[in-house]
Amino acid sequence: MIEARDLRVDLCGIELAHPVLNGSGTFDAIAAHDVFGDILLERFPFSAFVSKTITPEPRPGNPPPRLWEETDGVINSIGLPNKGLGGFLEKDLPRLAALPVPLIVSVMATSAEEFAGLVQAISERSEVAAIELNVSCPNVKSGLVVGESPDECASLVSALRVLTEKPLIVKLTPGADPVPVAMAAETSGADAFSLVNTLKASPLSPAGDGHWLGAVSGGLSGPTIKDLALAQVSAVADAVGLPVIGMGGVSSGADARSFLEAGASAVAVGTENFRDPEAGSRIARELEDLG
Amino acid sequence: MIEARDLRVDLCGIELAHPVLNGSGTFDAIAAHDVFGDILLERFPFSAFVSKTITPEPRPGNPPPRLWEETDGVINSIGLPNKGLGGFLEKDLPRLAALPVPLIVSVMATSAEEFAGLVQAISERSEVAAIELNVSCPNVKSGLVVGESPDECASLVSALRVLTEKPLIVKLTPGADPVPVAMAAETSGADAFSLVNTLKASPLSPAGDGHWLGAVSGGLSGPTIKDLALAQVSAVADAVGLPVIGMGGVSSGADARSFLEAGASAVAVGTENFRDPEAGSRIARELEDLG
Amino acid sequence: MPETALGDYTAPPFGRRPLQVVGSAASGAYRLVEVFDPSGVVPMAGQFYMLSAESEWPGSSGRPYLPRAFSVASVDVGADGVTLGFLVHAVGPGTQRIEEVGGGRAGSLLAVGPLGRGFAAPHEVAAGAKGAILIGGGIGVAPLALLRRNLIRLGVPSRVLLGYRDADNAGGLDLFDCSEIKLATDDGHAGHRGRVTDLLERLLAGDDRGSAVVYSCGPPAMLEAVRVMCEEAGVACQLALESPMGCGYGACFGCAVPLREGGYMRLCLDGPVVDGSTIARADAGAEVQ
Amino acid sequence: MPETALGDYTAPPFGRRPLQVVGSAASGAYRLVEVFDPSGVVPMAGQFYMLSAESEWPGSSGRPYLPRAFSVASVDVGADGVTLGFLVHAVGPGTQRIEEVGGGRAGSLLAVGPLGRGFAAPHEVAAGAKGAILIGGGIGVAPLALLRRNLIRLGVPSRVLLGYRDADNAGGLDLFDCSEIKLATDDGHAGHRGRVTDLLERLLAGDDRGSAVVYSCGPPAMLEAVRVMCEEAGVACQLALESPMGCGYGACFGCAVPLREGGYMRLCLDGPVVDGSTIARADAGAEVQ
Ligand SMILES: Cc1cc2nc3c(=O)[nH]c(=O)nc-3n(C[C@H](O)[C@H](O)[C@H](O)COP(=O)(O)OP(=O)(O)OC[C@H]3O[C@@H](n4cnc5c(N)ncnc54)[C@H](O)[C@@H]3O)c2cc1C
Ligand SMILES: Cc1cc2nc3c(=O)[nH]c(=O)nc-3n(C[C@H](O)[C@H](O)[C@H](O)COP(=O)(O)OP(=O)(O)OC[C@H]3O[C@@H](n4cnc5c(N)ncnc54)[C@H](O)[C@@H]3O)c2cc1C
Ligand SMILES: Cc1cc2nc3c(=O)[nH]c(=O)nc-3n(C[C@H](O)[C@H](O)[C@H](O)COP(=O)(O)O)c2cc1C
Ligand SMILES: Cc1cc2nc3c(=O)[nH]c(=O)nc-3n(C[C@H](O)[C@H](O)[C@H](O)COP(=O)(O)O)c2cc1C
Ligand code: FES
Ligand code: FES
Repeated sequence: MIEARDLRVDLCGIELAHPVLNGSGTFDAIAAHDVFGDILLERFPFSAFVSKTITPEPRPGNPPPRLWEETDGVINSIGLPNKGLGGFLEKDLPRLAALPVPLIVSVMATSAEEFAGLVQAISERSEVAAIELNVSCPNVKSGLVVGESPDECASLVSALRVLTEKPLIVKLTPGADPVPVAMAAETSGADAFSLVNTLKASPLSPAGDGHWLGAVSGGLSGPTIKDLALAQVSAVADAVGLPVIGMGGVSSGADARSFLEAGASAVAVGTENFRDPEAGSRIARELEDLG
Repeated sequence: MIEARDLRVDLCGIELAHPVLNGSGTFDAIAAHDVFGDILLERFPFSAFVSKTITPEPRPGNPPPRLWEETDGVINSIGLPNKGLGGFLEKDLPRLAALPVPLIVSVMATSAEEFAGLVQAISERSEVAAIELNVSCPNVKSGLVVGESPDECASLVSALRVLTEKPLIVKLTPGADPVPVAMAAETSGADAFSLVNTLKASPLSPAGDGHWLGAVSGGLSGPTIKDLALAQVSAVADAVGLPVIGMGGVSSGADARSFLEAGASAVAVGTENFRDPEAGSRIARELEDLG
Repeated sequence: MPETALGDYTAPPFGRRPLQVVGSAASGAYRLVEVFDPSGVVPMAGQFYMLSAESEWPGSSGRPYLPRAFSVASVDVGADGVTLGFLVHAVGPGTQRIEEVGGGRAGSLLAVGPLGRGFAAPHEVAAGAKGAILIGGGIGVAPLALLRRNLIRLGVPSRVLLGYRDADNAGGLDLFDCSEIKLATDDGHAGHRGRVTDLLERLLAGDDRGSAVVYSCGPPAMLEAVRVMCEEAGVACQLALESPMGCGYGACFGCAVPLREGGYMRLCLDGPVVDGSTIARADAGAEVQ
Repeated sequence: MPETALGDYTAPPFGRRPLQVVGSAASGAYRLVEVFDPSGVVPMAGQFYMLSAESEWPGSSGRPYLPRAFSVASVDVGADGVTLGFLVHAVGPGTQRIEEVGGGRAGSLLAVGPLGRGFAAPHEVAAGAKGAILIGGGIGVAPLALLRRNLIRLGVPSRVLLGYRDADNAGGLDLFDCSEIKLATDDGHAGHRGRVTDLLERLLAGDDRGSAVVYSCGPPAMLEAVRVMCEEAGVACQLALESPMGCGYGACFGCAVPLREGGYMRLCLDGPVVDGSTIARADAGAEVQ
């Protein structure tokens, strides 16, 4: 963990040692602990840990191949594999609670009722500092893309607001103009926003025999979406009075600074973690060196 | 022009020698004729020519810099410089009518009334084979992004449909899910769709002193958006019964084939024209060679 | 991670570190690239490293962007650290770039590892098993080279069957220092003309059957043939699988391989070496090569 | 495009064509890269080509993606075609890559051109003008080298003033075959210590004033100083401007330069050589270097 006094951030009352978080689903702190050992806890790369998105029931994820490599980015069709709420609370939460940083739990469901079930159960756990609502995952064939509709999003946030005192972070989707959605969610009681999630894309097989990904479509992430993410982060930060966690292609301190300058209060690192397990602390250090 | 018998396409009754058009605003046939001479007409790279978008009044375009180079792409903030309807009809149309291929005129306005004025005036000209409605340009600060709203788009198309018998091609924006917009436009009388237009993005200056583009934000195009465009083209082609002109990063025959396989009837080449003035015919030839 | 008689699990250093290239030599159609790792962590046979080049990564085509997985093929433990050998078959932009760094240009590779689960000793895989049959195809010979050395050190008898398509796709033979290798090539340029699994079939029909464990690495179709043969013969097998890996340490969930019981494993955590009995098929993951 | 006494406008071949690199030599801190163009089209001084490399474009950083504009610095007309010389100052990924292709590696450059509007003869610019003053800064000396040769051939007297920041940013002097060059350097390593515009100021205060046209190419701030000096002195000037060019033939509208009368020109069509009187400022376009 980095002790950089002037990098400290207050995110909805959560004190962060520096502004660099991980993007949901791009770092498995439990697996990394198993692989690298306790040094992971001593040098934990992020100032808060965002869990992979959990759903009410367990999900196996999508059939392989799940990754396509782009110039400067990746298209993934992972498909939210997770143990489901029960498995998460029982098996993962105790281990995540042992991390040296605040824990943010990302949740997603296909109806307001199911969302409510997730938020209620997680809200009871003192180990959890905040809840992120994934209303935008392009990998799962939910009938409803809440994050693309201001009305849907507002009614979801209103319904969940009364269930928890924990900060509710709404993760916006780049597939629609995020500004009206964010404004509606702000009015309904959201505490913060994170963006961008991945962009829907369908790579074809280089052999010319159809789609590459087992799930046909996936989500584009990495440096290739950075300037697009900056445009959206700056538009949302300008439009709302709430903190924004900016992400999309952050792979250096200079990138992180760009997002902060665009109006974000914190940044998240996603795809760059795959290239460098310590990307989070490197980026925080580079940010500090930039002054 | 390429005489490839099996590449012929019928696009809303317009016969095309091959399926490769240009994207609006990415090839100025008049300038190219001035520069390269009559050989341009003999070896015209596209099977139909799509004009740069014209607006009711003349526009100077945005302040420079207007281009930012990405890995495998470009962000432009050109800002639709054009002579306005009057100047277009008087100065450009006679020269475009002399091209050896059908002419498609792209128009954009900030209200249905202005759109109607454009469509009516152009509809009277027999030199014009079809009209493309640019409802999505991310470079111009119009209050209304018609292409992001099914209702807005449907009412615009209905209003214009009664004014012309020429095919109306709706150019969809990638900034929102294009499927509901396309379905609404189909019901209202559109004849074809073209997509994708550029994606909004805001590059920062590498010197760390703010935004790079004179207009702050621009539109991302080129190979970096290809897989994203393929996802949208295939979704729209699946959802509607009308022909689709696919574009976004097409720079080879293999790319063109990908779009055709995704359900497009024709493809358009944009940014690649900047690298190679003959890109259109090269891509058509490569497509032919692919069989 | 369990310890095995073939080596203890040692956690890799956290993060990505530059390792200096100290050697590079052609090995048939492959290249053996050697790096020096001052951390001194000794990998198990079957483990892998995620490698990328320090510069020109991505290369001229815009790819590679992600690091690439490489099995460790040789280990030389010295006083200051270990020398690790990787056998590289240049099949695409990533492997080409790694080969280039090795091939003359002084430089470093960025590495994360050792990662994943390695091979276990025969008696750990099947009670009573005393010998090993190693069967490799193509670049799949890499982890078997290290396994072979470790088995020799432990005094475990092993037979080695290696198969190649043709001379343009053969290499790594020099890593096996004993002459007891049986070769098979599709084009017949060396050894038996035909599949390396023909050789395995003969062995499994013979005496070794009851007392040996089969260890295999190679193309998916070969691994699947090996898995089925072993299952039918009632012989335990350990297969080193491939799957396109984005991170190598469990972060991306990209390396999914279907489990026999349903669902998927992350191959970078639960593999690359798996017991044949745990998977539905050995050719169901996405092909990497 | 008008014909001028300095050369006729000849349309470039349509499309992008590979031109073989036939020479490459350091020229101070720059490099003169020569290609052979069998089309035989002879460019005018001030015209440019859009160049890219046949391979490794984009380079390792992911850029360049678009071709880059280069003024033609020398022309050698032969029986089978013309040899074109480009003076390259490696300032970023595109210029570096072009320099590399020239620098030893045999290969070709992909070229579109000649493009744009070149310099006109003094009497075409201002009635009665008989002489020329060429003032260049940095890599801006490139088009002036060819202009100088053409003027000599036509018997038009000219004076040459060249300015450089320092030795690391100086080159191309060998392209001027006469000793009548006046130099200025910011660091004083050669010639006058100071701005090259100091030298122009002296000249304009002298006799040449009435009968000369000023031709200039260089960094925006220098061009703007030249423009203002000429305007104040009532001397006509032609300035070769820069602007980031995406295509070079009017397709992208990226190369906008503000006009004095309002609005923008496309520099690739209406320039790069413009009359000083047509623009509001010479440093208002986007800086390329
Ligand atoms: C555990 C493990 C150990 C390994 N050990 C070794 C070893 O010791 N030596 C060795 O040489 N190799 C080894 N490999 C294989 C090696 O990692 C792959 O060959 C390598 O990843 C290929 O990368 P590339 O860039 O060279 O080729 P790629 O371009 O990745 O091509 C490989 C295949 O990927 C597919 N592909 C094409 N385009 C794309 C794209 N855009 N995105 C995704 N996939 C695409 C194609 O089907 C192609 O055939 C190992 C792999 C694993 C998982
Ligand atoms: C008509 C004309 C003639 C020219 N003649 C010559 C000549 O004869 N010889 C010569 O050496 N040069 C010449 N130039 C200049 C040359 O074209 C530029 O120096 C070249 O385009 C720079 O490309 P680069 O890739 O090397 O550098 P770039 O990376 O393009 O850097 C150049 C500048 O562009 C900016 N930049 C940085 N990142 C980006 C980005 N992502 N996108 C866009 N801009 C960015 C920066 O401000 C940087 O300083 C000419 C230019 C013009 C317009
Ligand atoms: C492999 C992968 C898995 C992801 N899984 C999730 C997820 O479970 N929930 C979520 O909200 N976002 C998920 N994302 C999106 C990231 O959190 C992040 O929003 C996005 O990748 C953009 O950031 P980046 O460009 O830094 O990767 C995932 C991204 C990737 C690449
Ligand atoms: C410089 C530039 C100018 C453009 N101008 C227009 C325009 O005037 N009207 C329009 O509908 N699209 C315009 N576009 C979008 C293209 O027509 C096309 O939809 C987009 O660039 C995607 O294709 P590509 O990746 O092949 O460039 C422009 C694109 C570029 C790069
Ligand atoms: S390679 Fe990333 S989870 Fe296995
Ligand atoms: S450089 Fe493209 S229009 Fe001038």
